[in-house]
Amino acid sequence: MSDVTAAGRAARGPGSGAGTARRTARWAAWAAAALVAIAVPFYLDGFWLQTGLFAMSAAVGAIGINLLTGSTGQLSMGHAFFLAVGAYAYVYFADPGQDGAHAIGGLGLPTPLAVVLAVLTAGVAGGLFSPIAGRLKGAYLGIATLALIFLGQHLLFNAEPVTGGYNGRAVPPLELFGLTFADTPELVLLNVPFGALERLWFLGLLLVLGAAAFARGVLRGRPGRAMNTIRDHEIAAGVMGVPVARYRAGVFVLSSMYAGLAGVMLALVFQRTVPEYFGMLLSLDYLAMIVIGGLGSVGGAILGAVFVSVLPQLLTRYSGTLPLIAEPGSGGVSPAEAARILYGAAVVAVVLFLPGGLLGLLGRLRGAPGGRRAVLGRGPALPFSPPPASPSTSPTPDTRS
Amino acid sequence: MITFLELLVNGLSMGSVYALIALGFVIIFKATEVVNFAHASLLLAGGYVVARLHPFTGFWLALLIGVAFAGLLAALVEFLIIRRANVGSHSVLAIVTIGVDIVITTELTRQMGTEILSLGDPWGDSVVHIGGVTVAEVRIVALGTAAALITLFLLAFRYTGWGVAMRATAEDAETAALMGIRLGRVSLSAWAVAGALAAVAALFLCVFPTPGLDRGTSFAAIKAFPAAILGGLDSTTGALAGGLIVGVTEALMTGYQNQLAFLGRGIGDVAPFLVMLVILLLRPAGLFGTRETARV
Amino acid sequence: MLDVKDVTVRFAGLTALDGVSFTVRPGTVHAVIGPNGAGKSTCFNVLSGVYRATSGSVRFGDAELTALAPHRIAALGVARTFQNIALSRHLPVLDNLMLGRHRLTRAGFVSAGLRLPSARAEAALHRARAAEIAEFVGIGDRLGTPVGLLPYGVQKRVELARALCMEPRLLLLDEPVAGMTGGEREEIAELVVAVRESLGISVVLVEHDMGVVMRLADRVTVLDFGRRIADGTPEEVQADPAVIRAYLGTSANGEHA
Amino acid sequence: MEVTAPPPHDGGLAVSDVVVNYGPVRALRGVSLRVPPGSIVTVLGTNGAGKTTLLRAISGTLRFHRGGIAAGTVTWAGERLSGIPAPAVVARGVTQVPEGRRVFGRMTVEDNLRAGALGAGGGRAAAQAREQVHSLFPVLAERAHQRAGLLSGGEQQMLAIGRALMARPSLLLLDEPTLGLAPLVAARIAETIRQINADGTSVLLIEQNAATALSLASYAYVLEVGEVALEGPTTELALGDEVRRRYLGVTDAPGDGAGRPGPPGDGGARRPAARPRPALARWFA
Repeated sequence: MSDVTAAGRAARGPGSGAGTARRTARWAAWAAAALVAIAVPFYLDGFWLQTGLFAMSAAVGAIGINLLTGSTGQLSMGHAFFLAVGAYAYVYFADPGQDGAHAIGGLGLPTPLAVVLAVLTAGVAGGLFSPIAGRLKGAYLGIATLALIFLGQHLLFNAEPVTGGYNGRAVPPLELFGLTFADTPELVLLNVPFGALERLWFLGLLLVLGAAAFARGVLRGRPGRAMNTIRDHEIAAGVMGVPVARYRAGVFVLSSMYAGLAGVMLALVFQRTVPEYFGMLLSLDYLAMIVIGGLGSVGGAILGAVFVSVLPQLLTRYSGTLPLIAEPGSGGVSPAEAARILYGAAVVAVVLFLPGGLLGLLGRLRGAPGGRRAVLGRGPALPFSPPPASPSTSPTPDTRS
Repeated sequence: MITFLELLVNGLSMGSVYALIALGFVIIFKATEVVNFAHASLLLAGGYVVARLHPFTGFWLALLIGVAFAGLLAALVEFLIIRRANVGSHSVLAIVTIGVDIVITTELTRQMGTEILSLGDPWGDSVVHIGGVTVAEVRIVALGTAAALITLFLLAFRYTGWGVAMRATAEDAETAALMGIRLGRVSLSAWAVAGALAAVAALFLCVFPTPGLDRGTSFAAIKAFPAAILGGLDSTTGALAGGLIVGVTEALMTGYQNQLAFLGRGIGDVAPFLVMLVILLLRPAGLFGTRETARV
Repeated sequence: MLDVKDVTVRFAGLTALDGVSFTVRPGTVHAVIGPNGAGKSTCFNVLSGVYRATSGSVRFGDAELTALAPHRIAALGVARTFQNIALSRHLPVLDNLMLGRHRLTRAGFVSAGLRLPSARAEAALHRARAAEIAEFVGIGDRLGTPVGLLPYGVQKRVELARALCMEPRLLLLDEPVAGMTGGEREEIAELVVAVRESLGISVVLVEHDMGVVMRLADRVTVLDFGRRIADGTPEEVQADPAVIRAYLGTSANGEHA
Repeated sequence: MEVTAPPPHDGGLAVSDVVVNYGPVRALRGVSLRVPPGSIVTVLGTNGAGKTTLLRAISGTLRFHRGGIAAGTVTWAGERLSGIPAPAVVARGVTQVPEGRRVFGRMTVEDNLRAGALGAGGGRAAAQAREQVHSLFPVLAERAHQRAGLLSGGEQQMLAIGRALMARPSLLLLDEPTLGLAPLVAARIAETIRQINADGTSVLLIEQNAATALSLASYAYVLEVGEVALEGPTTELALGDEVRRRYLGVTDAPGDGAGRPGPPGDGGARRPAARPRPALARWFA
């Protein structure tokens, strides 16, 4: 979970006993988590598998927007648009289409290729927006990206030959190395019928891990440092040789590709794409995820994604036993509404009381290595924080001319 | 030509309503540097109170209470949340307002369900004829009210002590504090005024030809965001110009959508955002916005 | 090597720099001094591309700097420090230094994300050099500490180290000893001398501490009201009546000349 | 003006052992100074010495810079100023003219003055204050309806001072009022400060321009890296070499640590270093 750089590791002393013990503990934790993740499809029913898969898709999308908002300080309300691009592009590339009265286009490409092309298409869409994404910053960009939501909805409803319009489109299942990610043909493993959800579960795990590893590589490497500096001190970044506008646009494209992949995953799980789903609320969900989880870090994005995706399902499942929450359709606070209110409030609460989000809280609970990070961690509590307002003993620009 | 004039008047009327919303949005930004994404939810709250109260209190009292309620709610958001979020960065506060927006909007839409609530306005669907041009009476009222409120506001902004304090704070908060201006009060009053303006705008978003207040109203309110940013987030003039541009564009694109069929149905709703994108491409700080000069 | 000619900068009616010219010869330390508000920081901001000059030219080698964006100027080997520290507070010292290596490294999103061998080798090579520079500046034991937790004096050193990490041909130092104690000032002054001696690069220095200026500078340009009022060796400048007047005010004219 | 040393007293401004931190950065390390009622006291020092921080500690604006008073107290006329917000400080009669003037450039001159009066109630007192300011700076009356941003530097400084006077302060804090002004204009400002003081307002003056400051003030403090390095009546300080050395780096004995307190003989640049100088090899790759 931790996002400590090489420097951080060096500081703790590579050979120290405490360091080794901690590393062992961390490996053990990872191994345990991996075991649990692998075991899940054998024990949980479809409802939870689907919830888990939604969370995985959300995690990929959240990692993407965290690169943009958390690490580079650029707000985007348009994430849902790129999810839609990914989802619909996959369907368009993979589906052979049909002629007739309601002609629907499609290329019928091999599905793995369609996945790759869908992600690239999302990237291209992000690139088309780069003249704005590169020049606007912070909350300004947030309002500008609202346009993508409305434009996206308009296209999804109107470009019927591609999107299927109001009714959306069915999603062709993915076929990889002869394995079809669908309920047929039947497959039974260890006495558990392995349907679409079970099969997708492992694919989802792999994709989340891959997405997380890639993002972490970016963040720890040369681009990540440039992004953080743009967030912390734009002018210094430029003077140090970082082409600021190009980087802003680049991160926007990368973030769009993450959203595209999340969209593909969503489509595969949902098996149908509908326009309404990709509205503004979805974008807000993603911003809520990264704030609740912890801005600027991969682990935070994953935590937040799980929180925001699982909460409504938990409430739905246990609405009978929870006070104040009514069964869906009975007129009281529905689980979905309760969940929205809860995580809306969580966003506010995190900023007010929990700098660093859930990840920061975890760090603090674990003590030791997180202790310092909790104060001034890598996953900063203040993603857009300006340069220290007054680092010098005479902080007003005394020589300002 | 007649159609064009009708569309233009309707567009200006809607535009003046957007301007009211955008003005509040800009006031909050100027006074506290917060981009308030919860603005649409404040508007919804004001409208909702009017809709629920008017059967009991009559329209005018309900409107008064609704406006006061929205102002109070906005002030409460400032006092309980914005002021306490000591994050040192105003952009984080933008995300906080998103959280606030999620909570308020979710609760209100839950209360409304699928109903379409009437606000009980006295104008109904009566129309007036000026020359060959036919316009709904309420659209004229909207234009007049918005113009009056905006004038009143600009006069207050210019001539009262409150206005001086607001402008001083917007320019340089620290120096304003050095002059003895209480920043807390300035910020509280800015939020309250913005909330109240939004509630008035809510009224005119929900009257003829719109069927009434429903879940979609907050989306209509969101069109004021491009109005604010294309004018320039820190400019009151910009908010007015932006509102009118958005209103007129929307009305014309909707009115001529048959001729614009190749752009798809409902292009009117998207048009304001497209205009915003074009303007931002040409002027990243908006039409009247000031570019900050970097200080190192 | 660096040739500043007739540079004028105007902001909304205010003339911050008014036809300023000076030349920095290779391998020398050139100080720009002047009372508060004289235009020194504006001058630095023009040299590093943060501000655009209204008129005039700045030539560095064969390149004309006035038309270039900051990152293009950085690519030519011009590094600067900031008077008000401009580091990423949350990041450890090493990451801040590695930012200085940005222009010398290539890893992009793909190779960093995939951790390609080329990116790892590059990172290791440059980390080693950053550590070397940190050692030189005297912060070798702080590489893992988030910058925000360091005392002010150390943060100023990180600024200097980050600029050195760019392997500059021209180093612009904006008040490197402001707010430091006497002992710290000595050490920083030593460092600047060491930089020039071991790397042979040119240094332009804006500084208020006249002791440091007089000791380090080979040549001094004095600004006042955005104009150049003197230019010469430290001794010449020190004795210049115009300079004394600028610093001590009119009434000091006769007393100290 | 006959003050030789500020005696302990209950009136006036008393800054006692004030320590100020900006996060981990310590900017003032226990500064004490006094401004007796009716006097002009100056604080000198180079950039980064902590002069502006000192004023912020008095006027309650440290919080705008993420700073705070960690120890010590500030009192004016027996009332505590430390720990109360800036508007409350103004209400107690202490007003600061910020460094760099910082007039509200997009507002008219008149509105700037109105802003200055907002902290001290309005009505008749404000009208009276405006008259006083206009008589002190007639140019502000002439330009009442012009945008402040269009004034010249000197006029902006007058406006900044006039704006502060609108709150009818009993203590005026001035942060480098002659900054960037032409000598004649600076002299004019200095004359005004003298007049304001003669009208009964105490003044704490922060200056880079030592000559002006020393000629105005009766007592001076020299700050260095957050500490009072030197203090005394200006009549004594003005002639001393200390101030001259600090400001110009002029050293009477060549090479004696360049005029700063510091380890003597700790290696001047042009002399052999006392200890091995660090070296860095050029980088090739």
